[in-house]
Amino acid sequence: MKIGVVTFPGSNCDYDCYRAVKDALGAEAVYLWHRDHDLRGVDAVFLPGGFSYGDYLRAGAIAALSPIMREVKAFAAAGGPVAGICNGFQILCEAGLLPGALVRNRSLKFRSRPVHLLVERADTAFTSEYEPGQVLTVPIAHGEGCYFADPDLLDQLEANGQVVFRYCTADGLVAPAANPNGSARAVAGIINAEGNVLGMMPHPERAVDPLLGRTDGLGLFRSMAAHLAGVQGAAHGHTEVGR
Amino acid sequence: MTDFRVEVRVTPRRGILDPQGSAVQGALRSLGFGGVEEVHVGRLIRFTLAADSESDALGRVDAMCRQLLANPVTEDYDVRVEAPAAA
Amino acid sequence: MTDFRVEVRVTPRRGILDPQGSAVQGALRSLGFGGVEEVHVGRLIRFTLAADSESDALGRVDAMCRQLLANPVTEDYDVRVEAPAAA
Amino acid sequence: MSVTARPGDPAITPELVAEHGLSPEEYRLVLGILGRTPTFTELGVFSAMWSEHCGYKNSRPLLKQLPTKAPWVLQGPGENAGVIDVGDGLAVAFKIESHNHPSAVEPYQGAATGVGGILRDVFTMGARPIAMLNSLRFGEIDGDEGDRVRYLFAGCVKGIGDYGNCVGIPTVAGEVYFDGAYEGNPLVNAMCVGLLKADELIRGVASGVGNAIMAVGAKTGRDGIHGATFASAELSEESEARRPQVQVGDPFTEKLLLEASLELIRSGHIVGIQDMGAAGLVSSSTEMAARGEGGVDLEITRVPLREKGMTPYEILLSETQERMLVVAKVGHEEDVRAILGRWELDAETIGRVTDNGRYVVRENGVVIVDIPGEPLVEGCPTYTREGVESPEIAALRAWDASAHQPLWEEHDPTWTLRRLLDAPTIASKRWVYEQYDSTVRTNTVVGPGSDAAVLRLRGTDRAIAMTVDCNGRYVYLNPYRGGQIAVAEAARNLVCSGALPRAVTDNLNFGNPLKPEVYWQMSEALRGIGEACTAFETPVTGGNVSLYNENPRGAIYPTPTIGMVGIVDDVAHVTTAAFKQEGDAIVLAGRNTGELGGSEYLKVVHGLVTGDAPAVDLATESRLQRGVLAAIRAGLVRSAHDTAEGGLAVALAESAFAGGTEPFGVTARLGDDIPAPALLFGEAQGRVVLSCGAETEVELLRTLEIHGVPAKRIGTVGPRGGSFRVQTRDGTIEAPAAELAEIYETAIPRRMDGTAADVETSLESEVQHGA
Ligand SMILES: Nc1ncnc2c1ncn2[C@@H]1O[C@H](COP(=O)(O)OP(=O)(O)O)[C@@H](O)[C@H]1O
Ligand SMILES: [Mg+2]
Repeated sequence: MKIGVVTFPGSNCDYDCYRAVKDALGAEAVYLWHRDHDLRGVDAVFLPGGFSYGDYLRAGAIAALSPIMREVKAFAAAGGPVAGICNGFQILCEAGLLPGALVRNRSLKFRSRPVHLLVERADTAFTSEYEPGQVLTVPIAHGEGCYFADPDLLDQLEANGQVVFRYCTADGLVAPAANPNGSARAVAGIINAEGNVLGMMPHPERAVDPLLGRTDGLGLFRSMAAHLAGVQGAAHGHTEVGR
Repeated sequence: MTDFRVEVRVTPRRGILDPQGSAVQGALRSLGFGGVEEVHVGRLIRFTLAADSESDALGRVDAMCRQLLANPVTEDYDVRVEAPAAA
Repeated sequence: MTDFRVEVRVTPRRGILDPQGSAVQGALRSLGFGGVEEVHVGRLIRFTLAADSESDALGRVDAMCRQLLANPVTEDYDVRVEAPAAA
Repeated sequence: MSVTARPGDPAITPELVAEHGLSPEEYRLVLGILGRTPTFTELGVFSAMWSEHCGYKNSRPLLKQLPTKAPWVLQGPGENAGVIDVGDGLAVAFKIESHNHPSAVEPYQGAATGVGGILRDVFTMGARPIAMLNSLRFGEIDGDEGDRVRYLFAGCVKGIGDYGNCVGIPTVAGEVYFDGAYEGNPLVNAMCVGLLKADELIRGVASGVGNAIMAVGAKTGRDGIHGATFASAELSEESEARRPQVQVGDPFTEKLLLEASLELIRSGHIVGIQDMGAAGLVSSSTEMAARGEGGVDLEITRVPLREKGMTPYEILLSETQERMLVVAKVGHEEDVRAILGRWELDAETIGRVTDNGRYVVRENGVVIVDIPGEPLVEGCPTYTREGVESPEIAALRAWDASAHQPLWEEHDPTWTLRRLLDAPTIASKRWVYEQYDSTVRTNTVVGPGSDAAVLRLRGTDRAIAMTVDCNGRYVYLNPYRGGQIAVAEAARNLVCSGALPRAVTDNLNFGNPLKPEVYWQMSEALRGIGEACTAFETPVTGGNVSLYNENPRGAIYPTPTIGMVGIVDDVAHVTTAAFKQEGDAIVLAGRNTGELGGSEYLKVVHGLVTGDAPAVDLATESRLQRGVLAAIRAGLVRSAHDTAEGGLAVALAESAFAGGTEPFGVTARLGDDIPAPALLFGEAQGRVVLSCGAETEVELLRTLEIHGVPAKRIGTVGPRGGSFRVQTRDGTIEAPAAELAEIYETAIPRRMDGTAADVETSLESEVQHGA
């Protein structure tokens, strides 16, 4: 299993993602360079957090146009798992791989703190290791994390079960006071209709080590590993049958 | 080829919450400026563009807006192109 | 009292570093848009203002710019005030 | 070489010399060094290099009082940053730097570029920055100048945050004080800590004849021209008029520079690298030349420019940010360009290293500057002045705490505690540090909100702890004691986190040194700092001097900020200030006194800045620190928090509040025969509030006793959401902990959120920074 982490100019959580994959998951991790034209045979792609191109103009807008994103789009279209965290989520929205947009926090301030997340979907490639309704504690650190979509789109996302994480209180209550950035319907993370592209503002890769006080992010990495193992196992089994 | 002066005005789409606009309105009020309503804060992008004609320039700037300068999910834009005073 | 439509355009002061402008210029170039120079990114503030006259409106908006809407250290601004079509 | 004056350059007149901040005697030295009249460009070069900022004219002799050596110090003062060995082949580079004057003029950009500068100082040592800290001082939020204070405060915090967040370095600790003494002259000190392999240390030298000197990063514009001399003169109406000098930061380019620099340093293609900081190209190129004992020969027209028509004078003195000077080995220039190109950066060869020891600048081949390098860098005259204590301040020390009359309301000390928890200097700084990404790079074991920040050293069992501290009011009332206290408090904060203090970087913020009272404050404070650093075995590895911090109303409090780094031997020893468990015993290590001088209590409740600073005894303090650290290492301690502003009552409250969403209750009884105000709110030094499991109480007390530390159990941690109750002989504090925590948490947001200053800040940063 090989997982790629894209480095755009200005990415700064690429290292954290890389370490999480390597240390916490024990899987092979490789960096992918924004100018590259191939994904080096990876089984899944992370678009990490940071300030790609300084977040100038709009967060993620310029990175969405870089050469590697053409490959990421093709990979996603073929069903490959892609996870965008923080700036990565912004890039996915700007690139049209996920619906909606991330705009400036309602408070107009950058916000860095641990938040609680309600797991709305525990049956995706990214969340199978969680329980539905589980409450996670994961840090956020962003200035433009307010999720926006028009009401029709939001209804559609909810109807399709595309809302994966919502901001909530410690007891799992979705309440305005627990929403750190004013996101519509407290959306913290969504998935595409096909179920292989995830975007989320909080940073699971910062919650994988007990020494740093939190491990709730581990489930996301383990879910992906389980998913990939399943896919590969299935593929492997298939060839065996064919033999 | 002429160097046109281009101005792109990007504003929050009508009906979208504009927390910055409300914050500015509140701040203006607290500074004693009354009678201010419907405040919206947007982005202004200015540049010069070498183009054959005004319509050539307009067409290209519109493409720029669609591809990069504005996000259709949240923003509206309008474009002004001006030929140099004495070309 | 009339409701004037006000538009304030704030841009980085001439000569001052405008990293956002350079980033946009670079991105436009990489999208294949040539002939783009001197890109600057600023902000646009629109609102309505109840005022007695255009000059009253202009005077108050200028004060707003100095106190809140623009930073005189790093930015220039200009103001447009428009009376409603049929007042 | 013959030097040609450029056509159009102004003639050198005594007035012009004076405008460049050179005294007639200094100018005579210049004439002696050159053997002729300088050109205009040369005058600019001398002026920058002999400014206070670069030349340390008034502080160098005083700095000799500071200890700088220890076996673990790999690099002491004189380089871009100090470096200490932290074991396992790892080293830590760290330094603090002020950006006070730029921040006074334009808080957002001033603070942001301060962060950028100190980051470059650290990564040009070959160290990867792993943490940022900041120390801030503003006027009174609630005062007459409140609007301006809020604007400065909001802007500085946002500038620091936006810059560090974008580069991706966690901001993990800091301090903020509000006091009228800083009105009009805020202090913005930023500290950076970086990690490197001990054998990869690189220095800012230009050596090897023929090696290429390359300008890297942003193109040069007219930013901050003469910033170095600007930073060395008092703020006045006139400097308001010089506003266009503001530098704008570009953290995105900084991030690229950081990555490219570290790659370059490891590549072996370069021999030296240096930030173009204050006084830009001049100081970076001359300092590199002086360290390498060679010379440099620059062609000014090769410097990439952002603006048209810049003169050599402007190019040499420009302070455009995010630029560096790299010395590439002969024949390796293309390799250097390739690495930089990968990070979207340009590099231009602008000169060569020579062996004639001269600083030469040409314009299209014509020599316009030719100065012997050594006297230019080292020859700045230094001054030892006569210091005299201000009699008014001396008189304040005579104030007698035992004659102090509490207000009528103080019969209920709960009232007093509420006032103190609501004081912005004491209140929670969450509003500040939640604007800082404190967890990026995933090393932050303890972030903001405890006594010191702790970062793990990946691949080892150890960690490093860091803090910045200085109570300027103490230094004002008694500079010698105040200097000692700043060091003692920093060390105590590290110890409370489980670390052994190791080394110091200091930022000396003072007024105009030509005033005898200010000079006296400097020399006394440095004497105190030097003695304390010796006592705690924390040598000074570098720092920064910021003088002329005055406004028309007078000098700031003398504020020698101490940045300190320590080592946690085993991450299992990491300890925080927060109480952990209901039923734990609360133990006070150290002794209560009747002191009240210089306290936040006197200022907030009585509007008084008076009395002597609290007494410190370095031997007692060392014993306390050794005892507490021993107890922590023995696993006897669940929380540790030093008492500081607001005294014991505030320390207990902070430990109760720090543990998460719902604060712990507290039941404590203080039997000392000391009046309630001093006992609860006095700021006696050398005290630490500890908590431990009931079963380890006896052993904890014994361990402290063995180390000669007076200690006693004073109370018990109550249930979450319980009552906060501290009883003394003449009055009891009693209130729901949640109610007190609410006051503490909302004090700053209530004064800031939605104010015009806050909104203005959010608007400005939008244009310049994306978001
Ligand atoms: N400007 C700041 N930046 C980051 N953290 C800060 C800042 N100011 C205060 N803090 C954090 O808030 C906490 C309380 O600060 P302070 O009251 O100065 O603590 P102490 O008295 O223990 O030094 C500390 O953890 C400190 O690091
Ligand atoms: Mg402190």
